[in-house]
Amino acid sequence: MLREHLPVLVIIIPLIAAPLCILFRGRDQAFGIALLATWGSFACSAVIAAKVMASGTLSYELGGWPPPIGIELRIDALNALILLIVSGIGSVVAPYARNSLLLEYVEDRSYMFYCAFLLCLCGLMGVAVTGDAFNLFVFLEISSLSSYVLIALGFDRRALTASYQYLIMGTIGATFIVISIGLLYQATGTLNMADIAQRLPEHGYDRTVIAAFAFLVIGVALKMALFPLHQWLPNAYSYAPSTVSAFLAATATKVSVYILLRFLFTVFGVQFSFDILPTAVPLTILAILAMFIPSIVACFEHNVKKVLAYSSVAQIGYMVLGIGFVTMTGLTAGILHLFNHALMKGALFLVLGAVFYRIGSCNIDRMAGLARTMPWTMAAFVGGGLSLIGIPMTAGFISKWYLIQAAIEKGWWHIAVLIVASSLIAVIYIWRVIESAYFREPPEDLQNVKEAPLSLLIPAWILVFGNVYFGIETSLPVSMAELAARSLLGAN
Amino acid sequence: MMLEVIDIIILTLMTVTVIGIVVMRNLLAVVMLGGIYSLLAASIFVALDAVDVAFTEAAVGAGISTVLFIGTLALTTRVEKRPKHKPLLPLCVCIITGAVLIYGSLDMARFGDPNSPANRHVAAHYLENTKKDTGVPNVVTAVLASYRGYDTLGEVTVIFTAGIGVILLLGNWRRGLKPPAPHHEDKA
Amino acid sequence: MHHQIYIGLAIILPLLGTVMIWMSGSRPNQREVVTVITSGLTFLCVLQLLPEVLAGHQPELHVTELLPGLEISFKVEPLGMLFALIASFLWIITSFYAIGYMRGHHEPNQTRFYMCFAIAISSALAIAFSGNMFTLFIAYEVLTLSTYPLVTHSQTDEARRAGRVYLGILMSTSIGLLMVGIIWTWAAAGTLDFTPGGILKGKIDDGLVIVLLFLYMYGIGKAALMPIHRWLPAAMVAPTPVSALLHAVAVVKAGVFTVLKVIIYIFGADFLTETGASIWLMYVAGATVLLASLVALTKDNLKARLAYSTVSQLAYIVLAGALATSHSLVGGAMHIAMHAFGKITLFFCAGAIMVASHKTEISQMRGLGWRMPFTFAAFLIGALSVIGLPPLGGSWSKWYIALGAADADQLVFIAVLMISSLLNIAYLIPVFARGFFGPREEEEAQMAGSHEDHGDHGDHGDHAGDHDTATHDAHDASDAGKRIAEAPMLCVVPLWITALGCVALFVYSDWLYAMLSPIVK
Amino acid sequence: MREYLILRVITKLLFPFILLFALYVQFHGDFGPGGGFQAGVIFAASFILYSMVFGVRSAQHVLPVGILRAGIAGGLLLYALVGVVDLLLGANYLDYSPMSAEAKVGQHLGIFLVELGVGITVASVMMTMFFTFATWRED
Amino acid sequence: MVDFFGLYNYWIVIVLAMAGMYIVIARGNLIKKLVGLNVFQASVFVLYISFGKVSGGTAPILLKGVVTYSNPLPHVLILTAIVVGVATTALGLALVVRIRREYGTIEEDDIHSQDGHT
Repeated sequence: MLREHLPVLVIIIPLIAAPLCILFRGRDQAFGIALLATWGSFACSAVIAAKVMASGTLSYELGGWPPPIGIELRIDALNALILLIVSGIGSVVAPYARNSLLLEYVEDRSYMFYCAFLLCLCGLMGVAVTGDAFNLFVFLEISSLSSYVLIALGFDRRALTASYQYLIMGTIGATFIVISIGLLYQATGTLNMADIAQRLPEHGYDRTVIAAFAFLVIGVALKMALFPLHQWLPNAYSYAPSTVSAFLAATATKVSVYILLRFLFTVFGVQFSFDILPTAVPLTILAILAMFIPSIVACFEHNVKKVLAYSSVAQIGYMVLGIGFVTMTGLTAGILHLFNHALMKGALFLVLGAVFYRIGSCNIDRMAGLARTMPWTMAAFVGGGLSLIGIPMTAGFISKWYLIQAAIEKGWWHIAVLIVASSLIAVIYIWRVIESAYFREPPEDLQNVKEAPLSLLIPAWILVFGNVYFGIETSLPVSMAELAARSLLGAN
Repeated sequence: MMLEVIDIIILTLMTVTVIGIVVMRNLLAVVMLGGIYSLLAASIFVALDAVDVAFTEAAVGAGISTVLFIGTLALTTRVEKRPKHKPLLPLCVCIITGAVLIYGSLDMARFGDPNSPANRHVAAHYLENTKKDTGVPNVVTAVLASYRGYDTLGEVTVIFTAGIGVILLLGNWRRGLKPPAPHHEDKA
Repeated sequence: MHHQIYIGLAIILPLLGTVMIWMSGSRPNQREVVTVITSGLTFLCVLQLLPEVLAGHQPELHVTELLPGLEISFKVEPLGMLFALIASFLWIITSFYAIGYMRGHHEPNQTRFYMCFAIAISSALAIAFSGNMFTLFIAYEVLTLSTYPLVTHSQTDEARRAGRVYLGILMSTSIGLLMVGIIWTWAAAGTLDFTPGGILKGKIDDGLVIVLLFLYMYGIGKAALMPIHRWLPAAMVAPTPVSALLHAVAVVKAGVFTVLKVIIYIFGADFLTETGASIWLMYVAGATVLLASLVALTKDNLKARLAYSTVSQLAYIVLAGALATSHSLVGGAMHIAMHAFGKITLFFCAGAIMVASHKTEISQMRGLGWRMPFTFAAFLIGALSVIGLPPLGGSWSKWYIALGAADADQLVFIAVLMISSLLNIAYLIPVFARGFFGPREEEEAQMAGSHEDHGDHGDHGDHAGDHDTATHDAHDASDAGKRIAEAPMLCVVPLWITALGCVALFVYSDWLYAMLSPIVK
Repeated sequence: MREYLILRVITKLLFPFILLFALYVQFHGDFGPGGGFQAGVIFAASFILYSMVFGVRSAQHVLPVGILRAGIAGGLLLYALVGVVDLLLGANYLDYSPMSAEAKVGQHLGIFLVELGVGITVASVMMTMFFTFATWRED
Repeated sequence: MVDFFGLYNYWIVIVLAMAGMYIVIARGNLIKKLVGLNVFQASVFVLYISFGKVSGGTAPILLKGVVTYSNPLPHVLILTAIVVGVATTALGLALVVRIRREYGTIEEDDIHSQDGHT
């Protein structure tokens, strides 16, 4: 009986769980509620994904009002994949949070942390399922506000400034998106994305629509930290509590990329976005800059969390590059990387959380010789790192493979070369850490550090295992990504 | 024409207020001007038949947020330092953005045009059917709570998030809390 | 069918060994027993496959398919069989040698050493048996990663720097060039399977063949084609068993092996010769042969000299591939075996000398031969084989490569072979010569000490096969620095086995030829 | 605060009326302008005024933190649960029609309930925010 | 003239919005940034509402005998947007208070210079 309500259930489970956390204070109840909620919504999204793969797009009319009168939830392969990523990472991170230092830091208010975490999850998934432009903005704001809070919980005072900067840039981005939606509404008289897509051609692509397009792209670029607009990201991710960095790095930017995809391809339509407007060229250029400049910066960073944060900016570049190809393979590559990058970054940040838990720092020199004292932790790091580099048999390799193939199909040799070149930079910054951890002597005060507790290791290893598994058994993400890419391209 | 006149007067006042905000460096005055700006916006909303919005903007923009601002001022400082560097880049950014918006506005339906797409498609449906669908005469309420109730649920969640956030960031926080020391032994 | 099991086992066993070595890390004896047993079993598994291959079958094993047309599968064909045989056989020898060496040298982190060693062998076997380019690529990368810790073994700054060079060159070439080449091939041909006659014929226009060939040849950094050979000398900071097995046999041979596989099964020899895309490669290879030999002449450090000699010997095989005639290909394949035995002997000797006398520079080895006669004798055999003089294996492979050059009427390369052989003599024989005929002032200095004592001590060390005393003595030698005895038995015996191997290969070369000939049919 | 006598008196006088007005806005929202959100803000405003004049402590005497937190959570919960009830009644989420025999009445009821939820949450959040800012002291 | 006016209205609002945005990105004082943010958003709201104005229309509260109403949808959207706006402001202010506590200042330059040393 509830089966047909799954699309909304996946949202309201965390949404109801969040206030419950507040009602039953107390660390353990909150933990239990959060755990149930995240796992529940993960289960829902798994079922949803199965249904979508089996029987095409799901549509759900909220309040029983048919779109465009009411708000519609619309889930196709792409949404389903995003749902899986967000809820999956969420359900790995939620148990991790319990034992990380974070909860001791917020002490008696740990139930509020779980509440904020659930809200963030709910917001991200809400963005992923909605078919209504303005509703997308609302849920985007839920996720953003909660992530400002979560980031500000970092131990370092710089977490506060980072969060503030994120708040400012994020709000500007959101407001840009609102402006764009307003212009679209003014042009088409509707807010339902499918409906907009339908009415835009009739209305004609006039200057209003072009302006709307511009504002949307800029706004989303701010939210997803596309290269020149990425300043907020490195600090935010490096000073946030490890749990939070892991969750956000793996999900938040992905959802923004999803918004970009959805609007470029579905709402505005491929024809307008790429034939009428020369969007592909600037996107590709920015993507390539993003692939290199942040990576190079990462090579000189000493705070490993920052290294990873910069690398995240670079990875966004890969996804945008895939989008910029505007081909079946390119989109598949981009969407695949969305999935794979969530796995690898989640794993790496969780590992750093475990490191921080033991040695209270993520500095590359403090981590020297750590492999001897924390073998499992560092082994997990190596696993995630190899995936990030794109070594065969890891998830990272698959997306690189598709990306390069897309470049070759287009005959863009230079791009193919650039892709591999940039992944070589990844070798450098990952290897700095590995070399320091494996082939250097630990600082004398860290001679006898203990291995991280299982409660931190297991989640990290689950994700590492995911990296390997999806590097070998690629059918699930690849098929979903291909389906998504086809529907995106077919949407015009 | 009456509307236009009021409109222009208020808009001019708003412009003056904004200029004041930009140039002034006494934060208390700035905050007050911010409140006044909201009030003016509210009055424009009235002029544009958006009574509910006006109501809210007045209560929130001029009321609550001003109070919060003042509370913050009481906890921090009241004077802004003189900006050092010449803000050329921001200026360019804003001018470009504004230019794009104005460019976009060129093809907009003219102000108040009853036949603009915005005022027809969905909106018309609301105006026609609210009565028989919900029996609520205030269409805004009907749309807010029923047609787009899900949005409002999100809105409440946003407020909820903000509340939790403020408590989490400020509420009975032990002062001078230092980050916990790294753990050298397992605890459960 | 049951041969698939052996393929799987051959690759899995070393990994299992790795785990067991890790578990018995604290107990050296158990650890080394495990190593030896694993190597033995692995060799047996490989041996099980031999009759099949000789009978002309090619057992296959399909593991999984990552993407359509992109699967992990293994297929045993003569070339791979040969490589697998060599690698797994020499692993046994090397494990014994390694035990003697590592103990005699009191190396740290021995557990990590043996673990990585086993992983490296497993990946080398995976390379040998790989059924398509993709599988090979994976194993290739694993090999690189697993040998990196061996290079940086000592964890000194120098070792770390060498490690960076090693990893930097191998990784960047493989990801930056080889992977692009592979993806290109895949995009063009739709498959990556190793198929006789190649898969690219007609799939790609002749102009681009050169580019693709370039991607492959310089992508396979392990083939140490100049100018990307720097990693090999750098890798010499590793303990000698590593240099011996990995950087004279497994790793570098994996490189040239891949080169041959690519030329034979991806491009197809005829396709290359038709398009003439490999002309440039011949010249690069020829140049490498000569240049590397010349550099070797200038090196005083024995291992460095051997490393450069390896570079030049590898270039032989690349040259053979580039010539792409039936003779040259078989010759190249044979040279993998011949050079493997010859060079590993030389490295063993170098290691033995280092253990016994802590001497690394050739100039210090004057008269050392009198103290370590067995080692030096074996050195001579290995040297002659590498130079390519009958009755030693090396002569055959060079002969066939020369024939190949003649078939392709690229006579200039016959000259190249001649000159390089002379150069080989010039840089290998002096080592031996110093050992016996050089003036012996060092030794006189020692004679001033206790001669007869030292003499019968040497005897004792030689006859009693008990390696504990031997290492013990070697150790003393290092402490006192004046009494130099023959290296521990565990070092001497293996190097003699390989030396005799060189002779055996000369005698049974026809059998080798018969086994390899199918690859060019 | 002793000296501002007039202020105190006026506040005392105004306070109930503001509250009343808030309730009016809350429950009359479907007919005239206003609704849960505005009502909540006004309600909060009345208490803010009160605590400005008589001090936060006394205000918190009336509304202790616990109640406010409950309100924050409760309002949202009420809203969300209305939707769940609809689910259980076999309709789509937030489709109020089946909440009563006649669809129209159901809608009306649903709107009333969710507006109430909005009002509660908004009021409690606004007050909590103010109290938090007001009670936070630097040291 | 009327036609020009049809856009003039939008334009002033746009200029106001940009002024707000200018304050946000150009000024270093954290509180002033937030005020700017409010101005920016409020102006955008005005823009939205003007989309929904129907000349001769009245507030969208159904009454007997009234035929033209202004468009209710933008009003609803803006109601939501206002709430989001105040929520953001409140969080921002809370952050400012904490920052002031940790750094003793709310000027961006000073904060950067402090972190430069730490």
